[in-house]
Amino acid sequence: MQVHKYDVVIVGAGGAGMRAAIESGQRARTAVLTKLYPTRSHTGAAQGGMCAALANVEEDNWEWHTFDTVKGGDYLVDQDAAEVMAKEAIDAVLDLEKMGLPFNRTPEGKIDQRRFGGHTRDHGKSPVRRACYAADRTGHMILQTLYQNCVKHNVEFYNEYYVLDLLIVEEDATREDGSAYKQKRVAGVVSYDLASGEIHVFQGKSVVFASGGVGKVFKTTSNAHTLTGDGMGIAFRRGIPLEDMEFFQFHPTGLAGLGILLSEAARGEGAILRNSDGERFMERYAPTIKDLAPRDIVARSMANEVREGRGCGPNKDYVLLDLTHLEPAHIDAKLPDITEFARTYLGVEPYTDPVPVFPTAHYAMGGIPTNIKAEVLQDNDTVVPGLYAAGEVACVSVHGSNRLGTNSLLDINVFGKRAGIAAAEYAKTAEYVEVPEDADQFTIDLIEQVRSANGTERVAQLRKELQDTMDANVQVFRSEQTLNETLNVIASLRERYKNIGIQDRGRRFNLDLLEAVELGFLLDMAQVMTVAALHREESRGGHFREDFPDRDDEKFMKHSMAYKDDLATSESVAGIRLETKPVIFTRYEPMVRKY
Amino acid sequence: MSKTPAGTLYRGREGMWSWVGHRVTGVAIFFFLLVHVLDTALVRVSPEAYNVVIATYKNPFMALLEAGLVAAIVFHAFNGLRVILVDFWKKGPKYQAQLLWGVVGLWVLVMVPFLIRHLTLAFTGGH
Amino acid sequence: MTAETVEPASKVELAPGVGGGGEIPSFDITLKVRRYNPEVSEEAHWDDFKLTMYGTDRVLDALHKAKWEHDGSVSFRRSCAHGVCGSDAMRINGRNRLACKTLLKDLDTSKPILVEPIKGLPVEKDLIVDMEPFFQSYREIMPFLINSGHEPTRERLQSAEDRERFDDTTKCILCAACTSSCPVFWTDGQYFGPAAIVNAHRFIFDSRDDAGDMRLEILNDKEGVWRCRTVFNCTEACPRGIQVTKAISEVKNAVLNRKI
Amino acid sequence: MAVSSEIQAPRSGRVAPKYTRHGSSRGNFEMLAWLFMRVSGLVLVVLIFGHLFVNLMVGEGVHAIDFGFVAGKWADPFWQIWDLAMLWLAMLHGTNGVRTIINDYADKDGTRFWLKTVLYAATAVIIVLGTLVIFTFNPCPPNAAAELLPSFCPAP
Ligand SMILES: Cc1cc2nc3c(=O)[nH]c(=O)nc-3n(C[C@H](O)[C@H](O)[C@H](O)COP(=O)(O)OP(=O)(O)OC[C@H]3O[C@@H](n4cnc5c(N)ncnc54)[C@H](O)[C@@H]3O)c2cc1C
Ligand code: HEM
Ligand code: SF4
Ligand code: F3S
Ligand code: FES
Repeated sequence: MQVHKYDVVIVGAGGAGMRAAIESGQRARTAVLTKLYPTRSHTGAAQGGMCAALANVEEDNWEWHTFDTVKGGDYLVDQDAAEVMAKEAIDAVLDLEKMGLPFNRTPEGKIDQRRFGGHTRDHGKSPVRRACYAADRTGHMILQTLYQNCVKHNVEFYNEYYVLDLLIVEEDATREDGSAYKQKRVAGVVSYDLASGEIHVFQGKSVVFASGGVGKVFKTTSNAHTLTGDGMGIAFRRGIPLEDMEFFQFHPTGLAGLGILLSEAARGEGAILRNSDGERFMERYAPTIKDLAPRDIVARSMANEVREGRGCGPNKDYVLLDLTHLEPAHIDAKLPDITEFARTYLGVEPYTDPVPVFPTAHYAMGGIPTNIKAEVLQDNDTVVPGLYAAGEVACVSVHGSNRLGTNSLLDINVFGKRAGIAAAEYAKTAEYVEVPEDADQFTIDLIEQVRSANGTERVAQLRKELQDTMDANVQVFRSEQTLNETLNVIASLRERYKNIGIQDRGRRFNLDLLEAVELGFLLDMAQVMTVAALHREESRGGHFREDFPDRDDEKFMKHSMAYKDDLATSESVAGIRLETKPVIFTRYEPMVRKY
Repeated sequence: MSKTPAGTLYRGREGMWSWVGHRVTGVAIFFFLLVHVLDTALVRVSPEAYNVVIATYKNPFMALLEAGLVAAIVFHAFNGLRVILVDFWKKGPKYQAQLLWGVVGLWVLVMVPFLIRHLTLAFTGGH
Repeated sequence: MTAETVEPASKVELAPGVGGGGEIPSFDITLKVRRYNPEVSEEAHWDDFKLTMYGTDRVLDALHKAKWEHDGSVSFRRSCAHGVCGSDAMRINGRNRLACKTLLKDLDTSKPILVEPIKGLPVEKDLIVDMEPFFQSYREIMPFLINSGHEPTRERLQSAEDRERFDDTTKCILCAACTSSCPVFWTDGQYFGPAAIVNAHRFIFDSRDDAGDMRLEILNDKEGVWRCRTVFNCTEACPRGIQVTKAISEVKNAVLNRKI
Repeated sequence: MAVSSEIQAPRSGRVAPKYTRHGSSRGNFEMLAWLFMRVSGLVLVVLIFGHLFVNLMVGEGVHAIDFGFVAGKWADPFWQIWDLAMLWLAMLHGTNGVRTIINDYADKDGTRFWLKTVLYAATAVIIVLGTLVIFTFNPCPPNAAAELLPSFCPAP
């Protein structure tokens, strides 16, 4: 067993992981494990912007930002977390600027800001310019800038090391009220070196999970091939609950058929959605802010137009994003990359022709539950000492049931930083938790089992079937019937997964093997998502149940918590236990959400 | 580590092929220059020696070689100017391909009259 | 979904057939992949895959199809699938491209499509090369903002023009398509390479940075900017459309102007 | 706890030896060489095109070249300087160009060293020889046949 000892071990080198590494690397011995070269992380795909109430171009303050976040998340947001995020947003942006991020500038030389869906002045009066941006490659610039600063601070990266297990030790403990429980403690992680096929154990006093999202459970998605929910899956398998997994965001403007994202910035800059009759249909659904309504509403409106027969194209299965009334020079200056996507991938010239778009699976609101210090929770309020999570893998929850555009790049910076500092501070005083004797056995078995798998099922085929059913049944519209159907499909896919075969039996860069391992995580996560969706019999934010089209605060103003529990069943699925967790309110009472 | 498999030839474009041309012509001219200085140095030995050697330049075969050499020098010279423009003119990098076609054009413009005169002289044999 | 029926005020006439449409054509291709796996053999060889593909498919889709339906051991890196992460630079029909940005219909599909690893870096397996030498050069040019002045409480100001000055080189995704297309880099791998220079350029011309001189000194090395012979392969290869040779040229002139 | 076997350094930073740069070259030699290529190139355009034109195009072209022709030119200090400049610039320019090419393609340090030694030696010989020839040249060598000499030579 190869054991590396570090104070802090960070899993993932996207925005959240590297932001944490910059803080932790300066305070404690830190290793960053990442399955991709850091600059390949999907944070780099983010386009539109990162919001903060800088008030550089018009009046704004963090309190309005908090309100928008809470309302945008359909009141399922933990308001203490939203306050922290909105308050610290300003420093988060300024930090990045000082690290060298080349934001676009106002004529006075300040950081420029633009509009984004759901961000308003004075509690919904009108759209506000709050998103700081660098053309339409804000995420790219954030990722590059963070990587640059990691290079500056000599952060130790282990590139192409797949973390496949989390080492958790359980101790008997008693609560204040005298009841007994198992306290989880973290000892480290187990990783698989892609280049050599070796297993390495990383012992750490603190471990930070920042491994990003799980978009690949869907077929049409803006997410990278590598976003397979590993972090969530690993934690889940080790008994950490997953919070609010039923909430997945579908971004309105994915390139039709491909899922590649056209940023909301396009609508921020004035683009308009039209149906086959040429109507600006958003005027029907969100009369005040129209095309700039939050994503869940726009995505649903689009799906609705298509359902009612006003879709475009040969199969009437998409709508159009119209930029033709904008000046080409303006488009070039503000949206160069995304217009290029339209040209490259669909052969549409956005200057003169509207672009075919349809909602695409985009962002997991749910994830590993944490508090505002980024500490991971093993239940509603017990912290796992030394274990942290930040970014898309985590659920703080600042996004509630629907994330506002630009709040994620903010999330990764605010909570990434918090996680980094907290992990390093914790490591200063804490002792190592001993690594169990056969800590790597589980991973070795997992790998060897897949490596020798010679069944008849193809991984790619199973994955495709999973993605197809998720797209058809667990997308913008869901119902008891579609969800149950999905659970059946997943159950049969799980059976077939036991009979997979792979062709590459080598040790060096065995990606065939890894795709099979990743499929295991995808199946787990799809199941958790579907069970959680079935459980929530209401419609809220990104989760829309046709059989329960209204929000039901009475029964469901709470987070869902899914546990792996071999003895439990929920919604007739063995091994998953669903519980709930109260939502934290500070200043905003739930209201009807209208735009 | 592995040895890099040779693979196919890289399919460059104007920039790459002009560089290949520049390099090849540069070396060719260099070697010619070595010889040329040596033969010219014969003027120090005796007029007879020089004239004997120089006379060999005057047969048609050498005339062709000489034409090739001039072609090389002219290309190298014009492309050298193009490289200088790419380095120092703000718009040079943008128009490098067009500049290359300019080089080729000029090269033809110079070479055609030169060849006509040079080859007629060579084959009609002066004197 | 409940919707109030407000008639959209802004309705436009759409031209017929607008926004694409029609059947997506399908066609057959032969994908020729250069295979190399030292665990099996020290020799590289070519494998042919006959595939039916569609008009919107990219080379990456073809590689996936080959891997997922024919031979699972075909190995290549990829992540974002739309040209922003820089994982899948490879040599396609003899030129460096991102597989995810190269549409099959833009290639000559009547002939086999050749896919090879990028040149000049050690091949690890199939299309995967060792990127460490590449990142080493990147790290050496100090790719981070260095500002010795006082930390302002707010953002540092920068005019829109000053910001524009280095915009082009901020687009780099470190895919190595440029460096591995450069004949000078192929020779001995010692040349810093265009990508490192592009990233130095991004800071040298950033008005907020104070360490331009240090970077210019680093690139004044014998393996630095002067090894560039303006071959332009880098510029042609860059999937982000960065004017790489121009950036190198600007750095050369900056070194010159500082010295003379 | 299980004893850990050898702990490997992270892969980041492990660079194949071929690619590591040994020390940096101080000074501006490469820059000056680069600049010299351009400046000398510009001057050479004039010198070489002039040279070619006079030697190959004017009058009978290549047929006119003989001892008399050369001697006639070098009697004039203008052509002496012209050819001298051309010799030096072209040789230095060409030598530096070939040096670059050797640096590019010779992969062993030893080969590189020897090739360059030969190159510099050849260059030195040629430049010295050429210079001597131009300056010590006597257009009317004492015991040569008169018809080979330029017309301005005094009859022997
Ligand atoms: C197309 C697109 C556009 C977007 N635009 C915006 C926007 O404009 N504004 C906004 O606020 N948000 C936007 N988002 C959302 C936002 O970009 C992401 O949610 C955010 O970047 C996630 O960052 P992260 O650090 O959590 O994860 P990622 O950046 O995805 O990084 C994940 C990291 O984890 C590593 N990893 C994963 N699994 C493992 C494992 N098993 N072992 C080791 N390492 C592992 C990966 O290598 C990677 O380094 C967008 C998202 C997409 C897809
Ligand atoms: C006629 C006018 C000439 C001009 C304008 C010219 C210009 C140039 C320039 C600008 C370069 C640098 C190319 C680069 O850095 O990429 C160069 C390279 C070179 N030149 Fe010349 N040159 C001329 C004549 C000559 C002559 C007479 C010789 C031979 C003695 C010669 C041999 C070379 C060689 C060998 C190179 C190196 C090529 C390489 O590195 O690829 N050149 N020339
Ligand atoms: S400059 Fe272009 S080709 Fe080179 S690494 Fe950057 S993005 Fe890739
Ligand atoms: S290909 Fe190479 S030589 Fe210069 S212009 Fe590009 S770096
Ligand atoms: S897969 Fe990301 S650039 Fe091609």
